[in-house]
Amino acid sequence: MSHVLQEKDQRLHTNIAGISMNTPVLTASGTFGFGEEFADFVDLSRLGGVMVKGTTLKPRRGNDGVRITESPMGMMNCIGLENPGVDVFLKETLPRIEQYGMNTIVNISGGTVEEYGILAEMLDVPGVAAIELNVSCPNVKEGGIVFGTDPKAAAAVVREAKKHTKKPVILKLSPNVTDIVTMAKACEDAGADILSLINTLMGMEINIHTQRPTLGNITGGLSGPCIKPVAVRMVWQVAQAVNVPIIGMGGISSFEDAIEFFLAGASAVAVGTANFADPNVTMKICDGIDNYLAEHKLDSIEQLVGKVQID
Amino acid sequence: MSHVLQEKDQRLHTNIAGISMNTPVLTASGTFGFGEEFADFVDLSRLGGVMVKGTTLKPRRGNDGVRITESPMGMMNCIGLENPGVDVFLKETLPRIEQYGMNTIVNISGGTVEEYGILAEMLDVPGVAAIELNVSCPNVKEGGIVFGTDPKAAAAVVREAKKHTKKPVILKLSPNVTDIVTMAKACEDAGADILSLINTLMGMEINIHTQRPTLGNITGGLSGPCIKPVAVRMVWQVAQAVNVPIIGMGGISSFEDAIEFFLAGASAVAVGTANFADPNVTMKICDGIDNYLAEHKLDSIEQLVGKVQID
Amino acid sequence: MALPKKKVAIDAKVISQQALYDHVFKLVVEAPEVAERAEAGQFVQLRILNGSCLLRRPVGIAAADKDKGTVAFIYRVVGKGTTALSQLKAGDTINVLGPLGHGFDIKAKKPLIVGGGMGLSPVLFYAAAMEGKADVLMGGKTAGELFWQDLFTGKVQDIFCTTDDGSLGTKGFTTTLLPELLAKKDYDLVVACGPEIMMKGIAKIAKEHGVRCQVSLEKRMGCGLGACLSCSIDTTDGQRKKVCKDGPVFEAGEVFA
Amino acid sequence: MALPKKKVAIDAKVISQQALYDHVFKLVVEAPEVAERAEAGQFVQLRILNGSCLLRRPVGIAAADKDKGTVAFIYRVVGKGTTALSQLKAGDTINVLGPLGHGFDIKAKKPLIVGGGMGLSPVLFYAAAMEGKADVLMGGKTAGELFWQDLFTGKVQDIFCTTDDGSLGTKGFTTTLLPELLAKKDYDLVVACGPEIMMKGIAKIAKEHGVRCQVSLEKRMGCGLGACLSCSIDTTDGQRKKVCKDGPVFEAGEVFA
Ligand SMILES: Cc1cc2nc3c(=O)[nH]c(=O)nc-3n(C[C@H](O)[C@H](O)[C@H](O)COP(=O)(O)OP(=O)(O)OC[C@H]3O[C@@H](n4cnc5c(N)ncnc54)[C@H](O)[C@@H]3O)c2cc1C
Ligand SMILES: Cc1cc2nc3c(=O)[nH]c(=O)nc-3n(C[C@H](O)[C@H](O)[C@H](O)COP(=O)(O)OP(=O)(O)OC[C@H]3O[C@@H](n4cnc5c(N)ncnc54)[C@H](O)[C@@H]3O)c2cc1C
Ligand SMILES: Cc1cc2nc3c(=O)[nH]c(=O)nc-3n(C[C@H](O)[C@H](O)[C@H](O)COP(=O)(O)O)c2cc1C
Ligand SMILES: Cc1cc2nc3c(=O)[nH]c(=O)nc-3n(C[C@H](O)[C@H](O)[C@H](O)COP(=O)(O)O)c2cc1C
Ligand code: FES
Ligand code: FES
Repeated sequence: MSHVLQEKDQRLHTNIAGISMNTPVLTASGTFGFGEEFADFVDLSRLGGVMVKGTTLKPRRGNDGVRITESPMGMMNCIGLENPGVDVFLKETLPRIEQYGMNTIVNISGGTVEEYGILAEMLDVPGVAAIELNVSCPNVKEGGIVFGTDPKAAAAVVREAKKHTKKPVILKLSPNVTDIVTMAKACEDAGADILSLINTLMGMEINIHTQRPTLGNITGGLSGPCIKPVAVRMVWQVAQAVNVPIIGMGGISSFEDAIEFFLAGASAVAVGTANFADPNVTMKICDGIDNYLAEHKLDSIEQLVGKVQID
Repeated sequence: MSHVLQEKDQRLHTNIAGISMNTPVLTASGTFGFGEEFADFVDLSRLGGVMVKGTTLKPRRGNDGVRITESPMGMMNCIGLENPGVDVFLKETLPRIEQYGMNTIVNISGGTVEEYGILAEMLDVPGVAAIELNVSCPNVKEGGIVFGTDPKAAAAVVREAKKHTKKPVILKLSPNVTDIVTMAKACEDAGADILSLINTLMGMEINIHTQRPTLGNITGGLSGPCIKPVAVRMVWQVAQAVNVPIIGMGGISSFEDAIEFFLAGASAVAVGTANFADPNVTMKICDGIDNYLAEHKLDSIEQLVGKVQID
Repeated sequence: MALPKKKVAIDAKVISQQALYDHVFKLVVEAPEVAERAEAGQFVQLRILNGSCLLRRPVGIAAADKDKGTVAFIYRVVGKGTTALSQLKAGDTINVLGPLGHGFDIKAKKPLIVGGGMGLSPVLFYAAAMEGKADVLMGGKTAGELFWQDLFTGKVQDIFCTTDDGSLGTKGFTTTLLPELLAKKDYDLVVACGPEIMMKGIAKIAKEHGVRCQVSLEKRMGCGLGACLSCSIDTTDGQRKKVCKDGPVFEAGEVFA
Repeated sequence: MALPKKKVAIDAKVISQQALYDHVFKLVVEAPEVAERAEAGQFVQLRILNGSCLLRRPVGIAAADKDKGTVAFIYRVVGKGTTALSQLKAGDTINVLGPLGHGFDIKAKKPLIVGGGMGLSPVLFYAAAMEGKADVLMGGKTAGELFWQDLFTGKVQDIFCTTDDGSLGTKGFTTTLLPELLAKKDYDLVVACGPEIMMKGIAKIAKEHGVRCQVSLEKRMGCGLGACLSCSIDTTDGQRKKVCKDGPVFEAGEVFA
């Protein structure tokens, strides 16, 4: 997974919880497949990492009916964790995507605390750069959301995963909580190496012609530029309360957006929904960050992290 | 405050917790002043009510620095409850606006539970149609937000207000919570006559040129179309759990948006941010709802409330 | 990764925008990289940059001219995205992502194209690709809706029409006339595109006549690249497939029981 | 409520859009209801309907022609709203909300207008309203920035210029020349519009010379109607006022200590 760092990206190289990243720009789980789908548009090895599709122990069919809908400067999805299961991932997907030389971060969801442990252990293999615990996906009825809104449950998931893997463990926080800081601290205390935030906000759309919910699962996860203000606020709050690095995400679609997250306290960022509008957007974001660093006479992204000035 | 109901609005007339409304379209607190500022554009008596600016016991200066900023399909504000205080409201404002023949709903904020009681009692006067308890304004450091995120505290505020006024009491819910339903039920149990939701989501913007927060108060309340999916979802969740009527709001800028809220379970709607883009928008929304009812052969808004079909 | 790219995302210049019928437009753009790669039945994702559309909009490729480097789309205005699309003028720019998905089988010897509504657009490309070997059976509510006749003329051998009101061709649906055509002629493939209910009926009739059938499906799309799983469908063997990547063209038996 | 309306919100037809200087444009729209009501120093809120701007954008009224029913604005392109504004062409429509706020005192006998940058736009209207009675003192970085000279010619008696680099008129700022002008001439009012720091300096000098001074402030705005309290400022007597409703024109002593 090592590869030659491009000359131009000297400034962008970073290291987060032991994960060496050519750039601090990753792609968010569920929006970028396994990376390979974007190989025509993106130099995958230039990304800080690809957070692959949510993976579960057993294959999952996901939700029926309409799965996405557009909202003002956003979209809602209720994919419902469709995935072929961890066995297929390990046997078929992982060997296939190794050629791209990218950091593969596996996003996992479990129905029980134990399942997170089992998944973490199964994925403790070469070719996996880190494990991201999805405790916040709002689309799965059993389990999922409970872990994401209860600090004790989230902490238990982190501990279980840490017990079963030597890979860095990332806990992905849900924004659908009263107090994101308490959630973050609980997960840090439980041993999370990195926190990523935010997952989607829970939303709903009603089709006024059919008088039914648009989405097959009634509600869906809201993502895209519309949620950026909430994401920046939460990253800023969490950054002040914890010492572990943060991967910030939520509505990032330009380098300016990314800079906002760095200033707020994110050590790296992930791009989700914006990949749909422009499959090449991550590369443009890398270039833009590099220019910004140059203009501000900074030689590394670290010099920007958390540097928002509050009077 | 009674006035002739316009012929065309027969279908739109409604009655919520004893408040007779010519139309189910109100204006949201803080976005419509005392109504009078919009008199050149809106037939104020045609509105279901004007939820006037947040009022406190003592005058308040509000926040310093930049108070609003635009975000993707939204805006953030940190006005910080600037208002002349309840005495000035009662002595100067209320007599002045009575001429408009509208339902004046006074939005109040207290620093303590007792303050809500005092305010409720002071406002138990002719000319005030109802009292809306703002326990969710995210811009005030003391008090405010705590009441809005703790079901027991919110319930205490409701009880105190009910004890001191015979007017209908509306509790305005904050969306910045893990479990909106628990909040809603606690307030219903405490005697709230109406629930209104949602207040703003807490957001933040960082100016990447100055590397400082854009807003004087660092964070601000996010409103506008971008939050509509979250608002519709919460109205729908709450409508299923409570029996009191709901005034739905959050991102409404067209009659289609309003219909979504009625279907989700709101008995009336309030328009906020959209008034800035089009000061006449509430009248257009009334007309649009009326057409929709006619097209669907319904003779009252009640026939639409909560009628979203879930398979 | 120096593999040849199968898909591109490029800013394409609008060559022409033409109203074909009520709310139906034909848009021609200059996109040589797409024209070069395009196969009949594939689609593109158009990025409509007026601030109000976050997601791209999928449209089938109606024609591709490799020499001129142009690609054509025929679409109906149904919502805000297609409304904005219809406002583009020659000289404007639009970003085209594609070509996406898999096309129809062009190795057939004597295919019958069956289409209705906007479904007639991707099969127009197929007719052209088959260089006059195909026949087309088109259905519409009234004669007016079958403005498509002119577009297919010269690209197919025979054109059969059905209208709901009998104002042109056979009164009824495409499914009314199809059994007769399959019985009479020696088709080795039915290629269907249109409303799902129509395609289901056609697939059933084709099966009864022992003729292979391909259908082109529609599902709301996010990425168009097989990454987001927005466009999942069930296959008859219990699998999930993606319309954007595994389709939009499927063997009828794969998707209709 | 049959009171005569003081403000309107109307769809106005764009009459012309003209580049005046780098990034500076003049937009003329047909809005008789606004032209009729407009006073020098007032502003409007423009609704930019390209989907990306939720809030209106405030701009001062640079001219109002009651006979022709037109209103003019002069603005600098600084962000997405003004960029979209600059793309409007004759025949397009834009919604204009106004006139808003209070204007300058037009009962002065011999006013001196002092302006810099875009601040010269609302005072251009004031110059016209004063029918040649006013003088203007304008400041800019270089001669080029003082393209405003042409606009003021014929509307004022004397034009005084200062430039940071001395390429036109006095080298320095408006505050460099102001004391001399106030000492020499018999002004009964100074009307200032420009960067806040400039206006503060001017107000101070005017005060020292015992000449009344009005300034025009800017603050980010939501409603423009005095309803949302986005544009609150502190007055010297410890009150809060609204730029949109109580201003944008204030007596200098009201807002600068
Ligand atoms: C593979 C494929 C090929 C297509 N080819 C054509 C074509 O050649 N000509 C043509 O006229 N139409 C075609 N469509 C349908 C076209 O994509 C929709 O009509 C269009 O997306 C509607 O967008 P809108 O913004 O105008 O409508 P809106 O209703 O405002 O769209 C709102 C949302 O719904 C989605 N949406 C709504 N209807 C559809 C739909 N039927 N399919 C996919 N997404 C939808 C949009 O993507 C958007 O997210 C095709 C669809 C697919 C999936
Ligand atoms: C009363 C008044 C009169 C004005 N008259 C003129 C004029 O005649 N000519 C002219 O060129 N400019 C004038 N301005 C400034 C003009 O309103 C801003 O330049 C413009 O709003 C910037 O919008 P944007 O979308 O291009 O910039 P963006 O930076 O994209 O705007 C982002 C946000 O910041 C707000 N904003 C940014 N700068 C300002 C500002 N200076 N004032 C108010 N809001 C701001 C916008 O409303 C928006 O919410 C005036 C401002 C006020 C308050
Ligand atoms: C279609 C779609 C599918 C998603 N699937 C997952 C998932 O499987 N696991 C997960 O943790 N997050 C998932 N997310 C959330 C994203 O990873 C990300 O947290 C969120 O979309 C916010 O970022 P954005 O606004 O840039 O999209 C999904 C988002 C979208 C839009
Ligand atoms: C400028 C501004 C000021 C507001 N002030 C108050 C307030 O004083 N009290 C209150 O309860 N809500 C206040 N709100 C919240 C609105 O009443 C409303 O709940 C929220 O904006 C969502 O509706 P919208 O998206 O239609 O604006 C304010 C909102 C804005 C934009
Ligand atoms: S649209 Fe994303 S997988 Fe098909
Ligand atoms: S802009 Fe709303 S009060 Fe001034």
